[in-house]
Amino acid sequence: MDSGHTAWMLTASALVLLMTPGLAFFYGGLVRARNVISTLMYSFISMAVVSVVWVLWGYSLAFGEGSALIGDLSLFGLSGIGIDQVEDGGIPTLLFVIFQMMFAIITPALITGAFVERFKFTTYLVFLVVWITIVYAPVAHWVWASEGWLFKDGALDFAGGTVVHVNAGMAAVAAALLVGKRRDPGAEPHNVPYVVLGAALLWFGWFGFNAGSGLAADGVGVNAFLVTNTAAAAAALTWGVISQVQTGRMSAVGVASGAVAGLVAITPASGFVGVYGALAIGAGAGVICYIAVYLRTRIQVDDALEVFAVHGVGGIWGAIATGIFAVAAIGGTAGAIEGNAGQLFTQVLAVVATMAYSFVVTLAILKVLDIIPGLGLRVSSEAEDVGLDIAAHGERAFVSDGAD
Amino acid sequence: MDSGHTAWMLTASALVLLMTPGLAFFYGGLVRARNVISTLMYSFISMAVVSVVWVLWGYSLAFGEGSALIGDLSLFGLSGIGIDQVEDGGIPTLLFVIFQMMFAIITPALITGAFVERFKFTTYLVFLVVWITIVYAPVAHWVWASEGWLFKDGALDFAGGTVVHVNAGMAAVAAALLVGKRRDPGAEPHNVPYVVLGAALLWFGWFGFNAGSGLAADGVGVNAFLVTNTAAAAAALTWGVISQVQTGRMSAVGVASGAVAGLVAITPASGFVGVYGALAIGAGAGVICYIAVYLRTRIQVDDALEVFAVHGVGGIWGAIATGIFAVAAIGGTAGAIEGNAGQLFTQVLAVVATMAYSFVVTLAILKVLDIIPGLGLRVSSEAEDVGLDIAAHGERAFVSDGAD
Amino acid sequence: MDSGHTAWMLTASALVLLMTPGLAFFYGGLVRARNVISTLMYSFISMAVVSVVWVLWGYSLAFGEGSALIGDLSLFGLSGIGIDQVEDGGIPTLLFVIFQMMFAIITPALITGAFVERFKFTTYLVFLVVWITIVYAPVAHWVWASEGWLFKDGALDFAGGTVVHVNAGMAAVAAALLVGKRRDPGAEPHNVPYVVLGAALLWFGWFGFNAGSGLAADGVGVNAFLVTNTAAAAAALTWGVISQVQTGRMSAVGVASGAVAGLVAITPASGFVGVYGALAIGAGAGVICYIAVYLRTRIQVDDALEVFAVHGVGGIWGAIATGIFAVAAIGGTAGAIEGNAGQLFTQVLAVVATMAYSFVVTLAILKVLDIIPGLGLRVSSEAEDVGLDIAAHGERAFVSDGAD
Amino acid sequence: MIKIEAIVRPERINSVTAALEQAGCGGFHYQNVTGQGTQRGVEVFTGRGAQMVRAAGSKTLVVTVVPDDLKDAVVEAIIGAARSPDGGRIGDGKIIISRVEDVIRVRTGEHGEAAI
Amino acid sequence: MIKIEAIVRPERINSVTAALEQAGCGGFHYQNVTGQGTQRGVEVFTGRGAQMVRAAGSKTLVVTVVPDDLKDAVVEAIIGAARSPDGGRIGDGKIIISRVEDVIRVRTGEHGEAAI
Amino acid sequence: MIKIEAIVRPERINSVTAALEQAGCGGFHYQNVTGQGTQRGVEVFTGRGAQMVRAAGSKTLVVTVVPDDLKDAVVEAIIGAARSPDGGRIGDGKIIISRVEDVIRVRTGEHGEAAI
Ligand SMILES: Nc1ncnc2c1ncn2[C@@H]1O[C@H](COP(=O)(O)OP(=O)(O)O)[C@@H](O)[C@H]1O
Ligand SMILES: Nc1ncnc2c1ncn2[C@@H]1O[C@H](COP(=O)(O)OP(=O)(O)O)[C@@H](O)[C@H]1O
Ligand SMILES: Nc1ncnc2c1ncn2[C@@H]1O[C@H](COP(=O)(O)OP(=O)(O)O)[C@@H](O)[C@H]1O
Repeated sequence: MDSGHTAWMLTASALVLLMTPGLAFFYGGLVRARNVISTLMYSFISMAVVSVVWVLWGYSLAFGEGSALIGDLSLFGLSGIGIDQVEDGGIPTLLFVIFQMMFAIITPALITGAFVERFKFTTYLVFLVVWITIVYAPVAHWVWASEGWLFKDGALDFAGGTVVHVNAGMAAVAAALLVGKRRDPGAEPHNVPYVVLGAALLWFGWFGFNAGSGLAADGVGVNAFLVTNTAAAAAALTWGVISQVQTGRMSAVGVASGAVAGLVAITPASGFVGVYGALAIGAGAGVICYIAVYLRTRIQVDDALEVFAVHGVGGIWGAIATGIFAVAAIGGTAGAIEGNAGQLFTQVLAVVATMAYSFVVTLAILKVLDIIPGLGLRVSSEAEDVGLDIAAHGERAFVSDGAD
Repeated sequence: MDSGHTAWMLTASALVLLMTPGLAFFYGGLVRARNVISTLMYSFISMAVVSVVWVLWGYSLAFGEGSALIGDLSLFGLSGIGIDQVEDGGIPTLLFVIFQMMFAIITPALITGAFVERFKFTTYLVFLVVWITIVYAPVAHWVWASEGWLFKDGALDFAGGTVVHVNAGMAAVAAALLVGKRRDPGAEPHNVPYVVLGAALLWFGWFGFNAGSGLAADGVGVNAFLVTNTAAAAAALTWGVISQVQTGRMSAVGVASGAVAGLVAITPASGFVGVYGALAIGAGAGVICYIAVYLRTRIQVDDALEVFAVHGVGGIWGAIATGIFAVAAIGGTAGAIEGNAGQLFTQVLAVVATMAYSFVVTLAILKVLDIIPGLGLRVSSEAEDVGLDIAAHGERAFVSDGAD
Repeated sequence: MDSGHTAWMLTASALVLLMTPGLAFFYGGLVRARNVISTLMYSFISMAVVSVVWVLWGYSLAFGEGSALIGDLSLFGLSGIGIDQVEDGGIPTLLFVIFQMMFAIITPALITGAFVERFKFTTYLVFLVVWITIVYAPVAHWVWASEGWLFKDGALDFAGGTVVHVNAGMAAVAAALLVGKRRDPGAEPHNVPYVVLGAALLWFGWFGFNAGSGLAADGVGVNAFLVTNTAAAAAALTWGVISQVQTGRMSAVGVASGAVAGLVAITPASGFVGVYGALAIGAGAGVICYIAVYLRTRIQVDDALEVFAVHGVGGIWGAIATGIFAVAAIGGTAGAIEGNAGQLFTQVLAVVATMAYSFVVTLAILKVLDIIPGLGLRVSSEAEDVGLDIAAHGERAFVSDGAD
Repeated sequence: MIKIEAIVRPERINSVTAALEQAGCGGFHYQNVTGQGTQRGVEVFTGRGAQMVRAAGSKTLVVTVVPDDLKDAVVEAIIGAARSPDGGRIGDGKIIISRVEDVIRVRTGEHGEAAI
Repeated sequence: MIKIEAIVRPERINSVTAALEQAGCGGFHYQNVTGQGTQRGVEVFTGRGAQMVRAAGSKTLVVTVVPDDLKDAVVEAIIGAARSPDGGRIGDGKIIISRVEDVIRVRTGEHGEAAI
Repeated sequence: MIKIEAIVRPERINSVTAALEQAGCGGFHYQNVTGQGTQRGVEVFTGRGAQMVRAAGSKTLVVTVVPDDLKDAVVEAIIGAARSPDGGRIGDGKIIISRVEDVIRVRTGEHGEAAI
């Protein structure tokens, strides 16, 4: 066991855990004041539900032996994994379990941006359990488990651009379609400082997300840290500048969204590209996701917090860009620029497979949840008007002394 | 010196330090808007006061040689501890001093939840110094110093369930009794997002608290990290579900409180139990602390933020549960389930001793502070009505532009 | 490569990155509600702009070979720095690049406290690029690069008291002078909890800032961590007590400012002094910076958030105190108390040189930006009245449901 | 001139202001208030979520000054926009009408209806 | 009908609303305001806590419309609940009484006292 | 007595209250409101900053009750302090004047002008 690698991975796991509250505030600031608690809870409760699912059967389905398509239940309850069992690379196996758990926690939380302000909370709890089990676990198995078919195909996804972001992005589209438009969409974000706080915690936590995905405190991890920061910066700047040029003002929410878009896009690439690649991927993400958001606001699908436009599109761009900018000297695999055009095809394959699977299965899950008596996807129109904080959680976010 | 263990313990220390501001926001969101600064400061100032006390005489009294009951002053001002002095295990002794300091900082901050909205701030500063010196230091010595009598008895308290939580919980009862009820108790939390932010920072920091208590980046630490997260999740979920079933709504404050209850309960056990134990301890904490809160609201003791119901009861449950679920293969000691029923007795002994000592001595300290001219425990009724932010700190938490 | 040192430095880098959002909230809480987004963005955007500048030419100018005065462009785009290149001490060179980048990000963000509520955002973006290039990079080179003339002179600046704080403090004076007074200065902080949150994140992140500046997880780093916490605590307490004695109330903003002042003052000393030195430096910072603020409010220079009084004066005090309290047994260099009075002179020289250079060049930069058509330093008086959130960012920080 | 003060549900404020503009009343101001009436308020948790209490509910108060002849049109407009679907629900709000002596436009100093 | 506007200390609002209900006035709305009068406001810090200034204090404005005959009862109720113990303290507040022409209930369209 | 309600720009509130005190009116209360009129409001972003909408602007409502004879002085004072430099800008605000039947001081129970 290498105490240094273990030390870093313990830290990285904590950092990734913190991303979920970060996301909670990022999303929470973007909704109406009467739905902020509800929006925070969609993310926060994922820490509770998915953590339990993961240690029971989630990890086993994702990383247990099994087939090319999904793991088995041989590791149910982490059975047989002793505290001294070590992965090659030198960290305890249980630490790998922990690190992967944090990814499983945030992925469904990302989806919630599509259906905030109207999704039924109790149904969401069930959705969390089912979605992790039959969507997240298999896709993670495809890409990261040694038996996974995309892993065998040589698809590059260093830290989860496909497994986490493309996956969540497509599920978001399915959810937005089925839940339907809000009665009154297009509100002003109610608390911009929360958005900035959330973006800051995401940026901070993403260092664990990407620089931890090598499972070691080594050169690859350091490079991942550097390109992660670089891409986030380039994307934030790009988005901000476009906003400034187009409107004469630089939206703080826009800059924060740009940073997130850059972080999403560099995720799959962070173990394979250098600084120049990171600048290109980040700047590209800023432009592409800005346009994606712009177009989304012109269609009828109410993906309220632009999950697809930022995480879906950003993830797709990142996966493809990995195939373009990969540097053999860094991650061992060359990209199109270094003459390995074939990699591009593998990348696209992984993205398309994930998109199709995630979209179809998520659609199916929600359709079923919708018709199960007592569940159903959407709150009553009264609850939606009053706001989910009161209706679903019996709380008001902000109470001044006498009046509010 | 092992750079890996040192790296992790530096991180863990920083994480535990962050728990105190986390607690500040957790508590701060639960009080009235006119007392939020005051509530934040009760915690924040502990970082200032206790840090100084600790490096001067606190550490020496807790971990200096001395007797079975308390250390001596041989390490006053950390005298004689060079920067190269190393603990067996491989971290610098000064790092052990730092890590332990963070525990000393948060423990009295926990107590403040009992007397928010009415305790005199200047008196509190004196209380901090005295309480750390004659309550915290001895109890820490009993349990963690090699000469400590409970340590010798083989009481298991991996990360401070007894020293920190049971201790603070009983002190809270003493304080609530002496300070008396608020003029107008039972208010709605004024800022739920602060409560969620605080809970998130506590959850995050708790990884350092528990996974750092093995003083190494090794299998035991990793296991502690895993069971900590698992118990927090199980407890948050349990509390939330009970709230949903009982009221038809899932209180965000309830879920956050459940998470904290689970973190408290797993604290003493985190070095000794596995995932199943963690699930049991967490779920148990959710149920037991929920009931404790429910009962507390029916009595006349105004422990405003439920310090005893969550930290006291949660700590007691955790200490006992450690004796039940301890797995020899993990922490070297077997629990009742593995046939070592005797351990249960030792655990109960440690809890009872701590409760008695903490309650009696805290009561005595406060009684004395109450009669010292110029001090006194409670603010004037006018100050309580206007709110402590204005009265004690000369500040208003939130000021809108023109009007407020 | 040492995985332990690498693990710690990855963590330390993330911690320092988090200080910039911490500063954003610390500053953001101190301004009017109508300028909070603008204030947050001055800091946040520095993460975007400076990160890009740093990897392109900033690092090269600061740490590339070159002369005694400034580096060269040999490392433009970090060219030639492979992921396996290791610094002596055992961390990857790219990790050193990252760690130093975080310092470059926060330094200009510190300056913004001087001109909040009136500085033109687009001009600020240009200022960031220029200032990092011709002020920060050279000064960092002087003090930290092996060819730097102050480095050769043996000036002690462990973690950037001079390079970061004195430098930013003087630039702040220059900016305040040129931008001029706000139309309506001296407002009440609009959100004290943000100030406390910011101070907490700064305190937390500062452990990376100081304990990481030894580039290793070793005794020196541990000592730096300890003295950092001790000085912050002593200063917060001192400031708070003075405020209590002078006004009968203990300002939370004052305590937070004291903590920051202590952190600033210990920064250059953290690798050289022990606990007693830290107590002296911290307490000194509390007194000196409190007086500095008190005096500043009596002059006409509208350094709105007291950048000079806290960071400038605190940094100067810290640099000098390093020369006084340095302990040979810790950092290898003796201070005046240990008989090496000469060190004091070197310290003063470094401070004076930095102050003069920073002030003059910053003044020049701003004068030029002021006259460039389309730029200019100050927003229109209308924009200043309405607030920069609406005027420059097209956003309102807080929106309640119906009315706001 | 008369002053029309309408207490409405916060979630209706956008339709109410839209209706006001349609009714030819382009000037108004509004703010959140806490209100109670036949409707006893909303259920909220106190403490850690163990028990619930009734708290007066959030409402929005819209105020506009209009010439007498606009009165009925404006009242109609507000009712139309503020009443809950299918015949209204308890808590939809009230409209309070009172007389105003004069209105002055700060910018010009104009008095009376010219200032509205 | 008359409109009764009472400016009271925020910490008194709960007792005031309770008193209103007792006095048979179950309908009202309130909100926080900033107020100044004989009481010059509260002392607060500016900047980093080096100096203090006086700022107008926080008050709560309660508004209720009642039938004329309820007027005195309601005023008594408010005074009873809002006045500080032992004879009142500066800053306890004011009650402002004015005439209302009409009240309409949004839900039903009822006019006049029936709508209260 | 009359009630003077002035809607002004939030950034002017300090000068307005100062002017009120100068004009011999030491009692008032104010609060933030959202207002719209000839001025169509401010431009703000929605969503992720891709598009902007007009939102009603922030204003501050100042209320004071004064004896009739103070009316003109107070109105002048408010206009002087609230009007934008060089002849005023759209959105500077309105002053609404209405009659008050009685004022009671909670502390003493005094009625009428004595209570102001
Ligand atoms: N007498 C009153 N004076 C002032 N405001 C009132 C009065 N009665 C009701 N209100 C306001 O109108 C709102 C709705 O009134 P309520 O009686 O609850 O519903 P409804 O008018 O449909 O019966 C209340 O929340 C309160 O804000
Ligand atoms: N002339 C006035 N018009 C409107 N509100 C007033 C007036 N005078 C006082 N107030 C309000 O009443 C509150 C209490 O009044 P104040 O004169 O300070 O105390 P008291 O009425 O006990 O003398 C003030 O804070 C202010 O909000
Ligand atoms: N008829 C009205 N009733 C109530 N408030 C009004 C009315 N007209 C305008 N206001 C308030 O006055 C503010 C300024 O009025 P506006 O017409 O925009 O500017 P101006 O008075 O300079 O033409 C508005 O934002 C609104 O708050």
